[in-house]
Amino acid sequence: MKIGVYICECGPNIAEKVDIDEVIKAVKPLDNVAVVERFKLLCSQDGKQFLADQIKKHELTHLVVAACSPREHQQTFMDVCEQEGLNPYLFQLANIREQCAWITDDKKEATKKAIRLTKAAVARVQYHTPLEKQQIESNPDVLVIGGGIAGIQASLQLAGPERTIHLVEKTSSLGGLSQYYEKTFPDMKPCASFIKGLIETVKNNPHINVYTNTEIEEILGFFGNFEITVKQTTTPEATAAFEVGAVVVATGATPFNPEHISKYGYQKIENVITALDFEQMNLSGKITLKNGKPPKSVAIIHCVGREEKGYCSQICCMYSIKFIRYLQKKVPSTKITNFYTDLCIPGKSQQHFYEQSLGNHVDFIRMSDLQITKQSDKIQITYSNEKDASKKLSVDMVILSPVLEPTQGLSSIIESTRISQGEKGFLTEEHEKIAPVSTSTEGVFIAGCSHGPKSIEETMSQAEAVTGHILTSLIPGQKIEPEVKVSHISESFCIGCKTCLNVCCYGAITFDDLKKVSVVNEVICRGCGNCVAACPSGAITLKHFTHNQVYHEVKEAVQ
Amino acid sequence: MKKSIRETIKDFLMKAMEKGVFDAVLIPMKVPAGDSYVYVLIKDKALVKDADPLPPVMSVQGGKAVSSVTRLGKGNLKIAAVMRPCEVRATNELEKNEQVNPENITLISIDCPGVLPLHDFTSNPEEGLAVFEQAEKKHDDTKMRPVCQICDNSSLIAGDLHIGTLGAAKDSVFLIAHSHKGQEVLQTLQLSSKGSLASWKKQVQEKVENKKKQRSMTHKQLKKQIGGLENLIDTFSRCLNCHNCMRACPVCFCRLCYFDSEKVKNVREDYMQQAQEKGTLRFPPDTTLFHIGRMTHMSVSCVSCGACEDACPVSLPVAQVFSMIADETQGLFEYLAGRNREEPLPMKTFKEDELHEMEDAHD
Amino acid sequence: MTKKEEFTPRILAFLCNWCSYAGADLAGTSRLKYPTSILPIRVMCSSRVDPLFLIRGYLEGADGVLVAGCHPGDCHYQEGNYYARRRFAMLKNIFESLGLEKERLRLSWVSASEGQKYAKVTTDFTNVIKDIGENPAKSKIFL
Amino acid sequence: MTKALVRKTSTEQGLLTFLQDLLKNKVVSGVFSLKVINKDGDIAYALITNPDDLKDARPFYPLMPENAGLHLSRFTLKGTAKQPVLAVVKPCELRGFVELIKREQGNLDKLITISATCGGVFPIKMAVSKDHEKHLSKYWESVKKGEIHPEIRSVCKACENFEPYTADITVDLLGNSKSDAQLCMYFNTNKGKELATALKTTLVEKDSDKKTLDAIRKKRTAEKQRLFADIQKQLNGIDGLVNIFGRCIGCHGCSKVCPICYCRLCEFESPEAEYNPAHFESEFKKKGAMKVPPGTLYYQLGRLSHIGISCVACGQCEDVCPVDIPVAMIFKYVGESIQTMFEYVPGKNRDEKIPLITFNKEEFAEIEE
Repeated sequence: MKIGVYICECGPNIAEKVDIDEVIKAVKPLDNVAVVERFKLLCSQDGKQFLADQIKKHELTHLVVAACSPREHQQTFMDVCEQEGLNPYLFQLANIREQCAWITDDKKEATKKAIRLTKAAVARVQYHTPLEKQQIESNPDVLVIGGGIAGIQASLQLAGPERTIHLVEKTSSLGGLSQYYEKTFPDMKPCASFIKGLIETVKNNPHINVYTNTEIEEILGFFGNFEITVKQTTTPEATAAFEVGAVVVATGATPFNPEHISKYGYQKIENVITALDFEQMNLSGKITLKNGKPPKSVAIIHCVGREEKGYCSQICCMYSIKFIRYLQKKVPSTKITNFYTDLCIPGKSQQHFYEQSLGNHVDFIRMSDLQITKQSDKIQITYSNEKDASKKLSVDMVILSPVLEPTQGLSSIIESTRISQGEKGFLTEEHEKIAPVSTSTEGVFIAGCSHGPKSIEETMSQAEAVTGHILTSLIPGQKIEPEVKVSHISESFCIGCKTCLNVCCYGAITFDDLKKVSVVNEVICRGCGNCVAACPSGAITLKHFTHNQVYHEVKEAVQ
Repeated sequence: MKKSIRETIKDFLMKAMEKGVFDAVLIPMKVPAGDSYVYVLIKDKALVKDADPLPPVMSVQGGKAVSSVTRLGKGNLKIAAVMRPCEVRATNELEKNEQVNPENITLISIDCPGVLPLHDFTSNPEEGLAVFEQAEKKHDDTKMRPVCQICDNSSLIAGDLHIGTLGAAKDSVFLIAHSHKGQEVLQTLQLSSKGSLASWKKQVQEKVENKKKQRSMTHKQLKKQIGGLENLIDTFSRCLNCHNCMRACPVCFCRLCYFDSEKVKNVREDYMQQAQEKGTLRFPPDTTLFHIGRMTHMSVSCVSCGACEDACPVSLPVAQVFSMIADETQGLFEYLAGRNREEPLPMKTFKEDELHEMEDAHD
Repeated sequence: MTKKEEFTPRILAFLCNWCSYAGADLAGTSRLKYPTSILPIRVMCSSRVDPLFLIRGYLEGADGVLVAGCHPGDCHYQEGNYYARRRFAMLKNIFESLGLEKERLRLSWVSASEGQKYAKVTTDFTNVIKDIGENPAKSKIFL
Repeated sequence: MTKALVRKTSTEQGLLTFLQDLLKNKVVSGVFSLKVINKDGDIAYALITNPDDLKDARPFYPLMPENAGLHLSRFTLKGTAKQPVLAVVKPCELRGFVELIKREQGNLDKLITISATCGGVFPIKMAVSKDHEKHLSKYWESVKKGEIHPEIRSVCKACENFEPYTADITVDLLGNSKSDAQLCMYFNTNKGKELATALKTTLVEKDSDKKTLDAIRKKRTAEKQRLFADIQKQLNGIDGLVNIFGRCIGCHGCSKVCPICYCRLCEFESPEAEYNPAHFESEFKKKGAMKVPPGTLYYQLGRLSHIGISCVACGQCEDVCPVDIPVAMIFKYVGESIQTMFEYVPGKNRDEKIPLITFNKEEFAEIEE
């Protein structure tokens, strides 16, 4: 074994804070250390060249660099190793900058610590073993679940001569909710007609297979190689099976049904309708009461179901304001009163849109304890505002603007993909900030309202984010390289207690019922090491973080 | 008075460390609680004072100790291992099985007065010490472990250096080199053996002879007592299957004992069938299998050190039984476990012209 | 007191790669000062920290052991830190029951943006350790 | 009210007859119980299929040669169960088995369990010289009175879980003054009741004597607190540990007999746990010397961290320790403290997850500093 140890001066950064010669003196005598040298800037072109030459010159079997954080230049130095035919995993980086040189003004102390850290790295590297990147064939095709705006957008962007998209829609038609919207807010651009156009392009796209009246039966496998079974709900039932490399869950959301909340009088009182009813009426061209007359006065009730569901859908206010525009256009003289609990008008152009919609026929009332009752041929609204209680207002028409709730019946998808559902029933992203459209299962993404109530604008950008992910990670004809530093279970030591299965949150471990031992699927494993610490038999090793590697680093550090 | 013999031995060791003959010594030492002795590897000369080359018990067999220090490599330190003859022999057997790297180890044995049963000592250390001191003085081993009482190799030299106490003048010992390594040690310390060993040899011979008698007598009785399947099963039926004997045994070096492995575990209905054949099945069924099986695995290497019996929670006469079997199996191949490092393990070699008495007469 | 000054503890810090190690780096890049007694050991997730590492570290003579990971709910690997927390709680309890100074063990959640917190945690942990004094296991032969 | 079988006969005789009837009528094919196994009268576990052999069975004999949980695990682990078997075991053995089942090391298919309120057992080392036999009559007296016999093992004296938790049938033994004139068995589960139905035995409605049992529990608790106080005194920091475990010879016998140590190869016997020469040399830098074989204390602490959470305090480890380290009491003491922290009683409830394979997002906020 011939270990080369190289200490980076990092310009003045390390050189001025650490007595590098002392470090060299301490490391030289260690067993198996063939050479110890300092260099002004190892991450520079010269630096990399220098390392490369050293590896050749001394026929090094292992490399240790004492420099900056592994988060800075680990990859840089691993690449150097690879070029020189030294397995990059026979390398260890000691962080003597961020966590040593920069944390104290006491040069002596910094030097002592630098020595400890470098020795620890040398001790650790001796237990490193070469690891080989494995490559697996991958299928570039994609399954998109949900034919709403998110699903359609993703499908259109992904589909191509080398990538077939399987677009699965539960209902009989594509388009989802937005196909009923005449216009979008805040720009009041045509929506329904636009969606129609999209649906046509989807249908005409030879690389998109559309399955309507179809549900997901099962999703097996892992990123790059999923096996899908779908079931047609039409009679006679038929199932189809195909393979894809990634899955996009765009199952959308549905408006909350106010029927069961008596105070709104929905389905009991004439001319009390929901936002969706109103969109459809508006789309049909005429806004009228049951009796065919245009409404003289309309009340729009915001925040319907917000209390019951416990969240604000952040779009109800906006589409309610859009309704004002519909009304102003189609029944200009009508009096419009908006009842809200909190007004939610986020974003760069929404405020402007709101202000434009105000006018002498438009009122906004912040209300509480609202009650809707029938009053001869009119509808009476009883409410309290900031000042006084039980005020009354009678109108011809009431539009209820309900919150959005997650689509039901996702269990088969959730179970077979092992993605998780938040307490409100929306799908959970892998990480709110750093991975908002990925899920805990690699290769399974979420877009649109399945992830939470969203405007069309946000839905579109999520769909695009997902496409970006897939286009860059699932390239036709290219193999995928799964994580190398994964867990491995020794068949001879495993006693089959399934402890590891219980703690693994990626479903990366399966049980071999014949041999009664656990087995890691190295393609699914993310290499966190949870199972390793959980296994009492010490039957599991996490590659590159084995017991001995960590232990000897520890031992040398506290020496 | 024997106390000072201990001092003599320790002075020798410390001197050797000063001269750099050894960097470290592997030697027994009393534990802080004072209720037992364990092996300690000492680098700091001063600590040798607290060691005891001839402790009253053998809690860990020295062969195991040497193995755990050198199994993974010779290391950079020259180590002197001070042990009893049976421990040196175990070390040699382990070397033959690649469990010991002898390169940097000097094996030093001492005339052995025997040791007390471990359990007796730990349950009452003060008394134990007194008893042992007396026993040493009077050369009376009736209080020692049964297997020590029938040990005919208590002065056998199988290491590099031997310390003879029998027949030595007050406070002095015989230093007997038994290998090139041993001679070098004596030379560098200018202790090249001139004096005659006659008095030592004489006493050793006497001791060995009457031990041999005792040994064969005891074995005869034992054979009566446990001979035959019935008796054998009865003797071992009290066994708790804790396998402490195997774990304490220096020459049972397997990482996972065959009898702890999956191989001995059957499917449920097999156990039922076995039970139904006999009406009753003692559970687990393989206690006797374990002991007989272990004999086939290690009896040719058994050094009759008695560690197994010390470790047995139900005081089965394991060591005595195994010493009896060992004499038989080793006799077959004119082999004595650990006597000689060069001697190949009987099971790793063969002679074309041997054991014909075992085969049917060919005609 | 002077005795206390002389003694520079050796404190192992098991840091998860995604949050706490990044947090520690941030402390450095923001040039925050904290004791050099901290010896970082990088692991991918706090859930990789086998209680045996802590036990061994302690028996090898570490004066203190810090385990730091992502905040609950923020684990890069979903739930790893919840398991880490349970294992840590158990080990700490074992230490307490055995009359070993449980103050030598510490668990802390440090995010990638909490350089400040990291510096603070390490500083006052070091002071705690200085008060307890050296790890007696260092000098024990019969371990 | 529970279903109970009451018969005018000594508990032991009544139970044996019951077992015999079950075997004779092929309700079960085998009975797993303690039994006299040789002419010296040694006691061990046996799988009995011949009704006549039951005369030598000693169902609740106050010795625990091995933890039956281990045996039941080995018996049920492989293959499918065809013939029903009934096992007569002690409460802690049953709890050990349940912990093993949670670790996929056994199952309850066609396995019916009988247990009894337990008066504790003698140290196995006593049985070597048969010393325990002269205490037997006194022992059964104290069991009837629900007292703690002075000669039983300390862990038994300190045991508050003497009432079986998951047994199909519970024999009323401890604190049952009428036990040698009357057999009383409680049928806790359908599995148990089916046996009675098969034998056409009529069951009565009866409740176990909670008051007596609580009184006994109080005594045990008091004794436990005393013993815990003792052990706590000894366990004062590293010096205490060195004093207690210094004489450990590293035979790992404690793990071999432990019903929870179910690993094929113990982590502490694996290659990863071996010490290389460099290790010794670095130890010298610190101490100038070190114990050989090394890592005995590391092993004990490590084993605590592995099985402390599930320790059923059956006392086997202490029984077999060649150097009489109070392992069982230490593991009970530390184990209970962890178990309380997770509100977990090992072996009490089959459906309860082992705390270390699950978590609760809201817990232990205080532990993070």
